[in-house]
Amino acid sequence: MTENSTPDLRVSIGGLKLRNPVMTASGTFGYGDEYAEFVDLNRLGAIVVKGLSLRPRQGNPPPRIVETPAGMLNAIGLQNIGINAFIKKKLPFLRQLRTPVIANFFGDSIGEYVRAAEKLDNTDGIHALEMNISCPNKQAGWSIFGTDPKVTFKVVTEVRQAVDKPLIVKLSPNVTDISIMARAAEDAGADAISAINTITGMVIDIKSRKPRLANTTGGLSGPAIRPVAVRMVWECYRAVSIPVIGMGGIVSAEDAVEFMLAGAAAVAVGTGNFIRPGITIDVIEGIRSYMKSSCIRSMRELTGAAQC
Amino acid sequence: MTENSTPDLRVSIGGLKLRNPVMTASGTFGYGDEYAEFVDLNRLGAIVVKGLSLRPRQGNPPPRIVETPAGMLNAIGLQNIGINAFIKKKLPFLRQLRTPVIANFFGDSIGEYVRAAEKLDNTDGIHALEMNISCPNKQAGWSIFGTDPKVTFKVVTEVRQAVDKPLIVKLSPNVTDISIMARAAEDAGADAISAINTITGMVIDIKSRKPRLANTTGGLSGPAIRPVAVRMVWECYRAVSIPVIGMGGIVSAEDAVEFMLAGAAAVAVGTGNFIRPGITIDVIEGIRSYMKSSCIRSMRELTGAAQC
Amino acid sequence: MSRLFTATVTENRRIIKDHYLITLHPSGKIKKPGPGTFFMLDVNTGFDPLLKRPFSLHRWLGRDFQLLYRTAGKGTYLLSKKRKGDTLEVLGPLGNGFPVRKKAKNIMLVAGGIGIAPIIGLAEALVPSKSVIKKGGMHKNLPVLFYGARTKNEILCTDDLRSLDMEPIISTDDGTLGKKGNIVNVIKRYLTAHPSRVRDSVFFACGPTPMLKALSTFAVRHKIRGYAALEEHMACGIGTCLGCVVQTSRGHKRVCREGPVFPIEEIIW
Amino acid sequence: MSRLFTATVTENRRIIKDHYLITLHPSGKIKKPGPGTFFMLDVNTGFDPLLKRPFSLHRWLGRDFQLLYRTAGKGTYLLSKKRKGDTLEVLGPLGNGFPVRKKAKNIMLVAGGIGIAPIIGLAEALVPSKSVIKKGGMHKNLPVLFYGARTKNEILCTDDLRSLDMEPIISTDDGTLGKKGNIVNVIKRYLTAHPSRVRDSVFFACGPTPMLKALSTFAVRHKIRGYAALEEHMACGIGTCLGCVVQTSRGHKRVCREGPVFPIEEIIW
Ligand SMILES: Cc1cc2nc3c(=O)[nH]c(=O)nc-3n(C[C@H](O)[C@H](O)[C@H](O)COP(=O)(O)OP(=O)(O)OC[C@H]3O[C@@H](n4cnc5c(N)ncnc54)[C@H](O)[C@@H]3O)c2cc1C
Ligand SMILES: Cc1cc2nc3c(=O)[nH]c(=O)nc-3n(C[C@H](O)[C@H](O)[C@H](O)COP(=O)(O)OP(=O)(O)OC[C@H]3O[C@@H](n4cnc5c(N)ncnc54)[C@H](O)[C@@H]3O)c2cc1C
Ligand SMILES: Cc1cc2nc3c(=O)[nH]c(=O)nc-3n(C[C@H](O)[C@H](O)[C@H](O)COP(=O)(O)O)c2cc1C
Ligand SMILES: Cc1cc2nc3c(=O)[nH]c(=O)nc-3n(C[C@H](O)[C@H](O)[C@H](O)COP(=O)(O)O)c2cc1C
Ligand code: FES
Ligand code: FES
Repeated sequence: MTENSTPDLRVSIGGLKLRNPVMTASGTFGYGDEYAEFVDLNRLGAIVVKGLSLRPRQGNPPPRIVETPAGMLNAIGLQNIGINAFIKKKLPFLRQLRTPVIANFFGDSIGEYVRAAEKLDNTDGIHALEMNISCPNKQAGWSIFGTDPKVTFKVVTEVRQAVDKPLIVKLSPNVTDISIMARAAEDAGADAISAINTITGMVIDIKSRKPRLANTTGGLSGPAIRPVAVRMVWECYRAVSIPVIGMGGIVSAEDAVEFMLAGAAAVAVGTGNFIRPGITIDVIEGIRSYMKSSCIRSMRELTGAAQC
Repeated sequence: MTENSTPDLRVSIGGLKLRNPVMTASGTFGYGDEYAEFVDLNRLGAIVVKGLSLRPRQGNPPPRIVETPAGMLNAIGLQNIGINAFIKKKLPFLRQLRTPVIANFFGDSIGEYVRAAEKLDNTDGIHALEMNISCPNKQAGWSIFGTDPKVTFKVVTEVRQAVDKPLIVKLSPNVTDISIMARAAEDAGADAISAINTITGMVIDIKSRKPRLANTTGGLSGPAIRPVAVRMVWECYRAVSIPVIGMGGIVSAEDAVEFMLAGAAAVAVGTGNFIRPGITIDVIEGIRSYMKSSCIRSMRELTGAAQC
Repeated sequence: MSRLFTATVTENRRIIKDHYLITLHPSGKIKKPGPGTFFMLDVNTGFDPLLKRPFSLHRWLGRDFQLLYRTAGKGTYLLSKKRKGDTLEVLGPLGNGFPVRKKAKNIMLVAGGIGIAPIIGLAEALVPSKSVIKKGGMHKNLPVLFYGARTKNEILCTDDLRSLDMEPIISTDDGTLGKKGNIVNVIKRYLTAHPSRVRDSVFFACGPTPMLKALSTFAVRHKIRGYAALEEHMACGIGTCLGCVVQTSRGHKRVCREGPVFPIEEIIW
Repeated sequence: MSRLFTATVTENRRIIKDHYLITLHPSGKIKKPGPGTFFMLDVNTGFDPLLKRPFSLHRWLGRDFQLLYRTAGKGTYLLSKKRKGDTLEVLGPLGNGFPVRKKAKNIMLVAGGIGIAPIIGLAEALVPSKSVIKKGGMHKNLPVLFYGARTKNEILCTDDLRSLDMEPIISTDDGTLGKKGNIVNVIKRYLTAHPSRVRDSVFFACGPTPMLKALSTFAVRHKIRGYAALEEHMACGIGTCLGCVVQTSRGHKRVCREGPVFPIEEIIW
């Protein structure tokens, strides 16, 4: 190919066709509307909305965020307006876009996961579901849906049986071996894997001698975690044959390409949106230039192309 | 107490008495001699030397380090001169100091761990042993001594039976639940826990499309990992009754105090030594001032004092 | 008129120890910021610090604008090192500022410490220009400013206040200027002495949390309306991260979006 | 004379695009640095970038010293923003430099790109001062400098070379100055033309890895002694992290401690 021909950025994630591989990470882009002023939403690969639950949730008390070196901890506590309000108040705006909408969701029990998924599956204008399994599992006390592969397999199987839309399972990095979790999700019928969610961390204020977050611990995101995220995406890529959506500290096109070389079929930008609202578009354009100058025609040639 | 009385910084780790709670993290301070020019070694709480093995090891090919946002990855590959050369060439220098020397060590098999530990246990001038269990376990293929609590229990038990000196077990952070690992080490007879070792990460060069490290992956250290390390120290502190030595991204006295509030009885400075060779002394003096101005008389009042 | 723009530093002056006044020149026309709204500034080169830093509008100069800030940590330290000609990425104006109604009677402005920053801009918006005053009459409606600081040397913006013809009622923690002690106690005494002022009055306040809390308790008890500018750690500044919420009687509200200025009686301290 | 000291920037001048010359004034007396040794500079405020950055001694001015650097990424960008009066934490001099023996015959200096930085300091140490030359005789022993660059505009330090009375043999990748192409090929041709030079000669080289590798292959084949200054990513700079090793015929050697200058025949490329 000549340097001038246009690379093809399209990707397909479990049958869902995306214009380009750049999504927004759940919880960092609201419901899209607040960013309309800064980003041409129609140019995004997909919009992943803030995690939704059956009922609205107040989330954790403040303080909810604290900055750390090259990162931040958040303990929002999954505050959200609930699926019904989302469908009524937020989805109409998103439906006007030509960009696919991916609904991130969670539950406190397997039953809640299934009911939330069914509701989203039956709603027009939602193109795929992303299941956040990094949530405390009420039924099993303090453990988490996303840290025991047997529990992961079970909850994903049940959701899979209940829904028709593409199902993405978003993995927690707080595990010994993420490839086992990725395989559990694949075996249970997931169409794709998202990796990674935040890494659990904690900051203590030495003056007040209290944790900086009202919730004591929070999730670490941002450039600080990027090397860990790239490693985990690489491990998932080698473990499963479904597509992996890579995220964790992406703040430039170079970072996005790094994830793709590690095995990501698509990427999501999270904390980067806070650093600069227009960042997603720069990432898309930067990937295009990289492909052009490296004579890479399609995303398929890029994904997993690292020589490790 | 009045603001003027001098706080008591002494701590005891498994019977080993330290002048103050600030150690050097293994692998970041060589065998102490290179730092003598920058640090009054007699003022340190303890010197933990670079990880030792029975036989000398060449380590990994270069490149071995790469910088990441607020952190660095290393894949030194445990290069070391071997226990015999250490005893002959490096220990005589260290013996002249009044600061206790802690020998960090590792092996490729349980047998090697035991033999290395015995040798160090029988050597004068070594005051405690720190067992690095974040090493690939040759006997069990790709798994690691430090990620399966049963394996951890077994290797620590065997080493414990072989040695008399205080035995510190250094935990890997690459696990789902570090408190289980800490308990396994305690149950096996460890006198103290060190937490944390580096978090596995990876960086890919998008130009060459190769990993930046010859070894593909490496260990992430530095301020980037501090919130994760503080959280894990806190988890260990609540799980065991032996002392926890906290480390991971300490670059100031404030950071050290944060670890202590989370539960660390002592701390180690690692990557911080690279940023500024004299940093350990500043950390010691800063802890002293903090205790003074907060009217804290002894380390016991500080360890675990966070109100979570 | 995008709310994400580049601005050039035209001045960054140390006023007193740890306090700076920065003047920024946006590269294009920006949305006119109201008193109490804020901007987020990108102060770093690497990713430590990571996030933009929020600062209230101090004064709007028609196209340029000024911020008044106190160095608190890494971010403000880096900002204080910016020199004339340096450029910054800026997001703003953001949030809902003070509800400025020029006709309101008995306006009481309350500033604590660096909280004076937005109060000056608010005063300028509220105070009729000198020419109007000269033509007579409106002088009576001049707002009263209560201003508390730690010590005399930290009383800022006295020239600005003078040019507004405002005589602030001052208190300092150490008594080196004005009354000694807490500004809220000064307000209480003032209103006891001027009971007529209580009716139809409204507070506009910015300052440290304990001050705002004390003021709010007092105002609620005496049924005085009031608005307070709150601070909370922020990541996005535009309402998406849900990081900056405060507890209010109407649930969690985002300081960056529903605030930073809230009706004083809604805030749950 | 601690090797960890604070230095004040007395000048930081852009020479050509992306290339700067910085002059540093240490707060106290420092150890005299030899040609080929290096310093590590703390360029940041936060922890990104995290590590100090290594730069070879360019010129030693008796108490102050100069570094010549090319902006490559974040760290050198931040360094290029330092202005007169700014202070930096510095570690150094570090490592083993070029083995300077004034009596050595047939010294061939080889510089590629920014590799000229330490070569200038080395040349100054090797070249007898003009007064000595005037008194006669030693002129013949003047080292020969081979200097390769990408293009004419990137040929640096021509004034310094002139004041040393050195006429470098230059090549540029694009042929805009000197011979076109690779400097190692120029050296090969030169030595074919001056066979007498081969005996008793020694190379001192600094430049990109491919250049050093080609030079080393050539030198080993013709049994010419030589020394090359290597680069590797560094964390500590003082030999403790084992991060900067290179493979040599005597095992892994640390660039910061056994190097950065190594006998050319020991390096395994
Ligand atoms: C809407 C709003 C308007 C503001 N207006 C002004 C102003 O006009 N002038 C001014 O000097 N300051 C103002 N602040 C506070 C200012 O944003 C912080 O002082 C600054 O972000 C501290 O950054 P730093 O990196 O220097 O300190 P850090 O090292 O981040 O922290 C130093 C201290 O400041 C606190 N802090 C950090 N970020 C914030 C924050 N977002 N809000 C409150 N406290 C914080 C930290 O908890 C810590 O105690 C405002 C804050 C908000 C939310
Ligand atoms: C002993 C020694 C002496 C040196 N002397 C000079 C000198 O006199 N003048 C000069 O301009 N440069 C010199 N360098 C190279 C200089 O250290 C790097 O260019 C600089 O550290 C890059 O930092 P950065 O943050 O700007 O780039 P980064 O963003 O860190 O990286 C940009 C590019 O530079 C490479 N790089 C980063 N660090 C190093 C390193 N330690 N060594 C080699 N490449 C690196 C990266 O791989 C990347 O390709 C020397 C390096 C060493 C090891
Ligand atoms: C403020 C905040 C809120 C988040 N909320 C959610 C959420 O609701 N659901 C979810 O699956 N992930 C959530 N995440 C995780 C991100 O989607 C992403 O996986 C993570 O932050 C790593 O990417 P980053 O480093 O680019 O931010 C949240 C992250 C942040 C910072
Ligand atoms: C270059 C380097 C070498 C290390 N070598 C060892 C080692 O030999 N044995 C060990 O137990 N830990 C080793 N570590 C881990 C550190 O001791 C420490 O646990 C980790 O770096 C976290 O602390 P820090 O963030 O302060 O560096 C090494 C770390 C670095 C950066
Ligand atoms: S700062 Fe993100 S919602 Fe307010
Ligand atoms: S840089 Fe640490 S050993 Fe050389």
